[in-house]
Amino acid sequence: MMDLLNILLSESFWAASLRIATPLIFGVLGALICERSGVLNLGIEGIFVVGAMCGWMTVWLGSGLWGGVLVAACAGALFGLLHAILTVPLGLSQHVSGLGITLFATSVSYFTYRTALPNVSSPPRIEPFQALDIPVLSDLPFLGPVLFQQTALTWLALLMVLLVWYVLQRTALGVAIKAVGDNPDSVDAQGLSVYGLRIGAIVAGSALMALGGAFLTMSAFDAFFFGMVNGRGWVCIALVIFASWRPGKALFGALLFGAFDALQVRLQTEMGALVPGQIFLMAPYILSIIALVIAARSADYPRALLTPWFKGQR
Amino acid sequence: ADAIKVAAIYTLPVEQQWISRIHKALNTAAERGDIEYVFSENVANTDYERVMREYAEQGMQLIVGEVFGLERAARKVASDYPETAFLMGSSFGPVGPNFAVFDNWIHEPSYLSGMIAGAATESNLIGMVGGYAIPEVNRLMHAFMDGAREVNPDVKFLVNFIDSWYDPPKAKESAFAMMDAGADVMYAERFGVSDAAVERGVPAIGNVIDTSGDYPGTILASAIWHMEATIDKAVENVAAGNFEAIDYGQFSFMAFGGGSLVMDESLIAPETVAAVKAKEADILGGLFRVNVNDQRPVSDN
Amino acid sequence: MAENTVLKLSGLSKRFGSVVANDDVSLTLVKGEVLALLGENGAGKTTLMNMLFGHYLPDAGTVEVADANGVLHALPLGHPQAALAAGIGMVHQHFALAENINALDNITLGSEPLRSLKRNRAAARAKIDGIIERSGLKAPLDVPVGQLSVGERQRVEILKALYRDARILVLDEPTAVLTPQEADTLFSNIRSMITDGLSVIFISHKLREVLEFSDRIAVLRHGRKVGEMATTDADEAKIARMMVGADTPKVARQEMSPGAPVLSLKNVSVSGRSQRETLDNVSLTVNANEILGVAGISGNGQAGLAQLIAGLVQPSSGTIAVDDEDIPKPTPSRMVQAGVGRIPEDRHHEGIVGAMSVAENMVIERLDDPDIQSLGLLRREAIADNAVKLAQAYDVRGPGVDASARLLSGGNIQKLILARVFERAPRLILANQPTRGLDMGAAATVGRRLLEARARGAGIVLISEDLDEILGLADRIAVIRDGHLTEAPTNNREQIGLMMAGAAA
Amino acid sequence: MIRIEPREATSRTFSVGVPVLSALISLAFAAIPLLAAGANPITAYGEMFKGVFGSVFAVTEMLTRATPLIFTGLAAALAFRAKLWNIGGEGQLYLGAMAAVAIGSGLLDISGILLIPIIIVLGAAAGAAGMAAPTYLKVRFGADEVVTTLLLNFIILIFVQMMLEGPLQDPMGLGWPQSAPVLDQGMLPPLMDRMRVHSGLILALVLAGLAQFMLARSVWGFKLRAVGENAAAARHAGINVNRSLFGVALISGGFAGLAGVSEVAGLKGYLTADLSPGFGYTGIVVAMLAGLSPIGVVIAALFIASVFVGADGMSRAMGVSSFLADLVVSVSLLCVLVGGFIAKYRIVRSGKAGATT
Ligand SMILES: Nc1ncnc2c1ncn2[C@@H]1O[C@H](COP(=O)(O)OP(=O)(O)OP(=O)(O)O)[C@@H](O)[C@H]1O
Ligand SMILES: Nc1ncnc2c1ncn2[C@@H]1O[C@H](COP(=O)(O)OP(=O)(O)OP(=O)(O)O)[C@@H](O)[C@H]1O
Ligand SMILES: [Mg+2]
Ligand SMILES: [Mg+2]
Repeated sequence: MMDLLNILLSESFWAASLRIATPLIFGVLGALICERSGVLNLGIEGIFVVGAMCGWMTVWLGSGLWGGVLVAACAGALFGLLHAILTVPLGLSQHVSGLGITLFATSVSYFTYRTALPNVSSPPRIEPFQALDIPVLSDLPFLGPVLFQQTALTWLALLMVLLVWYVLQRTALGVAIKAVGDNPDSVDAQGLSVYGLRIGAIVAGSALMALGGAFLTMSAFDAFFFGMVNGRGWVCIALVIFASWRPGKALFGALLFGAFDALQVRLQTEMGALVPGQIFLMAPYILSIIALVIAARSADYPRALLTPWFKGQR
Repeated sequence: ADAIKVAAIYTLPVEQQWISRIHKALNTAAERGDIEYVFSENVANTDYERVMREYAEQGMQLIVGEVFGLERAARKVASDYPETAFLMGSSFGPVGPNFAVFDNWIHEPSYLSGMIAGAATESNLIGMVGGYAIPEVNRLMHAFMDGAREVNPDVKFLVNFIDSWYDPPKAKESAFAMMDAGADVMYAERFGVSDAAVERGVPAIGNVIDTSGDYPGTILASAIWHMEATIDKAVENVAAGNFEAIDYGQFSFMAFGGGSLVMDESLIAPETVAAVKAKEADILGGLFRVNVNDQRPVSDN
Repeated sequence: MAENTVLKLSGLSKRFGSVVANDDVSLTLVKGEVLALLGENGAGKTTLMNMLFGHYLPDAGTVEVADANGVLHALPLGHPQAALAAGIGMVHQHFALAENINALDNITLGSEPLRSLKRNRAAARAKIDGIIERSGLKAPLDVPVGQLSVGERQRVEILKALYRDARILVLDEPTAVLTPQEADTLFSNIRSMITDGLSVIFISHKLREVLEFSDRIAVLRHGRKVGEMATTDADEAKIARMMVGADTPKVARQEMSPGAPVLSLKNVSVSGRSQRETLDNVSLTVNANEILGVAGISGNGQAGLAQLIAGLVQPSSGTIAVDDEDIPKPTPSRMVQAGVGRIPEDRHHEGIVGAMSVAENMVIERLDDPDIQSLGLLRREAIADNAVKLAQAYDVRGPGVDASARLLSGGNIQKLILARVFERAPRLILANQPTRGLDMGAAATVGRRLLEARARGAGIVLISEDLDEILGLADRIAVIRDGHLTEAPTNNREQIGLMMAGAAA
Repeated sequence: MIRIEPREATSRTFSVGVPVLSALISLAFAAIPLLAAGANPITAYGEMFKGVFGSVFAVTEMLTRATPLIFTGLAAALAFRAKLWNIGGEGQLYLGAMAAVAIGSGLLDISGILLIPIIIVLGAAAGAAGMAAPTYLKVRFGADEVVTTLLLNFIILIFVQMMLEGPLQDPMGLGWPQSAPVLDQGMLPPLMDRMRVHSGLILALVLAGLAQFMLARSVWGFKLRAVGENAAAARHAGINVNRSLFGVALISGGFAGLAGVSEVAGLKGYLTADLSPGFGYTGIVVAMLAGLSPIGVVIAALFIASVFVGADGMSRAMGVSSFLADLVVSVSLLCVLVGGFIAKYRIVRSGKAGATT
């Protein structure tokens, strides 16, 4: 018990939680924007891969780190656009399109990577983002050391939470996105474009998802590996429901999951001899389900989620 | 003689450390002109048998791969194609006439690298992050731990498996957690661990591949696997028409050049280097046998 | 006259597949007038307005709108944005509101540039407050619209249009879900706005309000305009004849003496999630050969009462008995077993499974019946025969009994439900807003069927916000308010209205 | 201005022609990566065809790969019909597989006539239990089943690893995390000598036919459709919505469990943690492509399996990266999706009559 307390009170634990949470923050925000507009984006897992590959590859080809981030976002946006075209004006199954995008994005990334680097034995590395020392903030007690260990991308993720919250809560665009996800007719009747809003939301959301992937290869690690996304995208799909489609709760959910994961590693290390290590690996997922059962009792679905809308039809 | 047609089938991408060693040896043989080499990577377990048959049908003379988890099916395929030579990574034995096996038997250099780690730790706590607790991994970890205990009876280990071959960020987090808990030497079974070690300025021990170039000043030593000895031997036998279903495992032993220890002597105490070299000589001379233990290793406490 | 024309529709046509919804319709609207657009269900009224507003793109025809100087300009078609800019505001038959945002946001939606990083909510609120002041249309601005009553939503819809400075206001069945009082207020508000230069087109099936409030009447039948007249020249019979092309029979009601009780509620309370679903210590008896009308302003517990009788909720206290049999734990199937027939309020949402066939919807309440199934397998011939028989007997018209029920018009959906309910000769019938949105002909059919059931010996609970309907059909009237039920002492329209509003009887 | 309109009636040639055409178009797209990798597309397509239909072996391999997809496709299709979003086919597959090896590898040493049905029933039961739990959480606590089933996939996979390193580990497996093999008499009989295709395929086809029949003709199917299309109306009509949901949850999970049974007891013989290359997820795609019709699931599964097996073989024959196979599958999937749209709707250019400005 003492050990647990020590872990929970240690700065490095919270630093690790935030680090683990960062790609999830990007991903869950991205999924949140898509779903708020009424479209489920199961392409997320593949878009993570694309972001990871493109961001890394760009830097490896000689661009700066932010250039890589930009390319990753654009690549994510591109796959988002494909999903948007299929699901919004064409109104095709969001499930199939999404899973198809995941398969497509993943295989394109892998195929491109392998075709570009046919004979690597050890994946080439780049110089990743370094921890960012922000003067005043890093002097804060406890919080300082937690934040001080984070890279620019984690700061970007936190900034995005604020930005997405602000847009949804305080701007006309945000109101329109929320409205189109609840009742597209309300938006159409006010002269706004349902298609435009939804396509825009999916493209922007997918760009954010890709940043989650880029974090993995440009900050959490410095090379691209097959399979390294390892289900993180799917976790975001779960977290967005846990978060009831709210950015603040999304941050909380991602941090909670990150903390479960960071705790899992530490407990497995210490107690692995007593119980099978897998018990700990399962813990973040089980705890997430429990959290959902307790918290999201009245998950408040965007009412138009999964329902395509065609102009001039009812 | 004509180049031998060789196909390899891997269940993971060729960057995976274990596979990368086979891939490298085959590429080297291909560059020498001994073989024509093709491969399929990331072949799902379900598809493995079909791919084996496809290659056999294509007239491949030697098929290399790994059949952990498909032992039976692979042997069935081999018996259907008696003209084709199969050389497969396997935990089990060979079967006549054409199914030979190998494995990464580099527990010897692992033991030696353990001695270096045991001498290097001041906190007497060594962190080990693994992918899956399979015999191929467990055995090297145990050899490493035995080596460390030999030079430092007080040493303790933290062990963690991430249940993934390919999640460097996760491996990195595990390593951070161990260093938070006091580990001051890391055993880098997976990509990501050495990176964490570099960030914390903690030394690390490499495994299977030599990454000292990537992490100068961090990697004290690595136990390296060389598949060349195995592959060259098999290719030679196929070319000579006398490929046999034997266990090629021994070609991974140090004595055959299949395993070796590289160390960065600038980072290691001279007396440790001397002790390691003496032990190495004992191993090569047959005076010392490293114990083989395939059980899942667990943290001490 | 020409100078005063604010809107001119010329030759508008629209087809949906094989359905000709509008055929060469031309119409003008004069500044400051109230034009009533009439027609049976499916006559094409909504379609015409949707073309005007840009929801639908016409196959042929033009729309011209006058600018502030009275000069007519052609309106780009198919763009609600253009219609809004030209000063057209539309209140949709099916509300076009997002329920997860508040009224203020719904009203201002689309009026601010999406690119801007800040909103001026204070200015918007001030403008809306001004409109509310002038028009008298009050609605809570800061609560998610999902929590508003239909009446409030209706007002938000109108506020939306006025906020955009509409000079032409289209109201598609604005009173279908309003109480008579609410409707009266709405029309007097509209009257006052007309003096400010507004012109109005409104669609309604309620001839009383058409005659009372409109200046001119235009009638559509089967997509074509069949007539226009000044309201002063019109009367009910004339309009009806023009709409249907024939006279409609009046519903005749005979006096009957009530029989034994078929439904008794004793001190029943229902704890609902909202006021509209809550009942507080209600006692009531309905007898055979009797129609009990339940009047009240929407949201006062009608939903709770209906759910209780339908078996969808359980009473938190009190007892419910049908034909003197206590029903301790009501469920929908137990109520059906006990002989209760239910006509739900929301026929699309609760009445039918739109994606399933008409025939299937006709047997959905009797799946355990051995006529319908044997050994768990459906008897398809029996189901088909049943459907053909009922469709004929109840005049359910549409693409056929094998087609999806979704494809039926609202009136025909209601007939389908009536067929399903009456076919089982229920002891008790719950009819919740049974004629809402239906045209005169369809509404008359419903009334006639209810009276037939009463004559046959059924007891009927008729919940309606349409006081005319209740006064026309009910033997006894109870008023529901705040979850309480009070018997109305007289059939006096004014007094019941006062009770509904909460004044002492 | 461009508008999308439903087609009045779809002619037969059209409804067959369009999917075929879109499959062909997807091949044209696939030429891009082929050219990028320096391979001749025409030769490649020849190889691809050979890879699926070129020999009895090729065809049986395609059928072998389609078998689990039929099961997982049915699992998704039935649950989705009731709007129960079972994303957990992958996990339920492993539950079924675990049950099969737990019972079949020696616990019961009885004759095959008894053992095979027991394995099938208990494997299905295990999968069913894996779907019953999330359904309970949904009905009782309102916990969204998309989340719970998705997360359960991860949990179950880790649990499988734990079992394979623990109680289910083959004592003869030299420490490798794999289960003991299913007894010979417990294996689903193969359909052809020397080929992998096994009687699991027959089971899948029979169950698909049965599901189709029950959905259309039984009271159970009626209720299921009603609940899925409009739960409020179904409830109002007296259908016990929760019971229907549980019923279909059990059947859906059961089908997914059977996918695991069929892979273990039909094909592999024992369980490893990499048994399924995502059959559970692909099943969702199969189901949706099939328009949630059980017979359609069979066709869609055969289609996906053909493309994969063909493209995989082709990548080897052409010497391009084997990641090409997944790429070709995903491209054809998206093309067929769009093709299905074109068969149902038409895109109309309109507005000349009305547009004035
Ligand atoms: N989006 C659509 N798709 C197909 N058909 C439509 C569509 N909209 C309207 N229709 C058809 O147009 C006809 C006219 O419908 P409309 O809604 O305009 O009638 P209405 O006069 O408003 O009836 P009500 O009084 O019931 O509101 C209907 O019979 C319907 O068949
Ligand atoms: N989406 C649609 N697609 C095809 N046909 C439709 C569609 N919606 C309605 N219809 C057709 O429209 C006709 C009438 O529908 P509509 O909803 O306009 O009826 P309504 O009488 O206006 O109902 P309500 O009174 O409830 O508004 C039906 O016969 C049906 O064939
Ligand atoms: Mg209508
Ligand atoms: Mg209408």
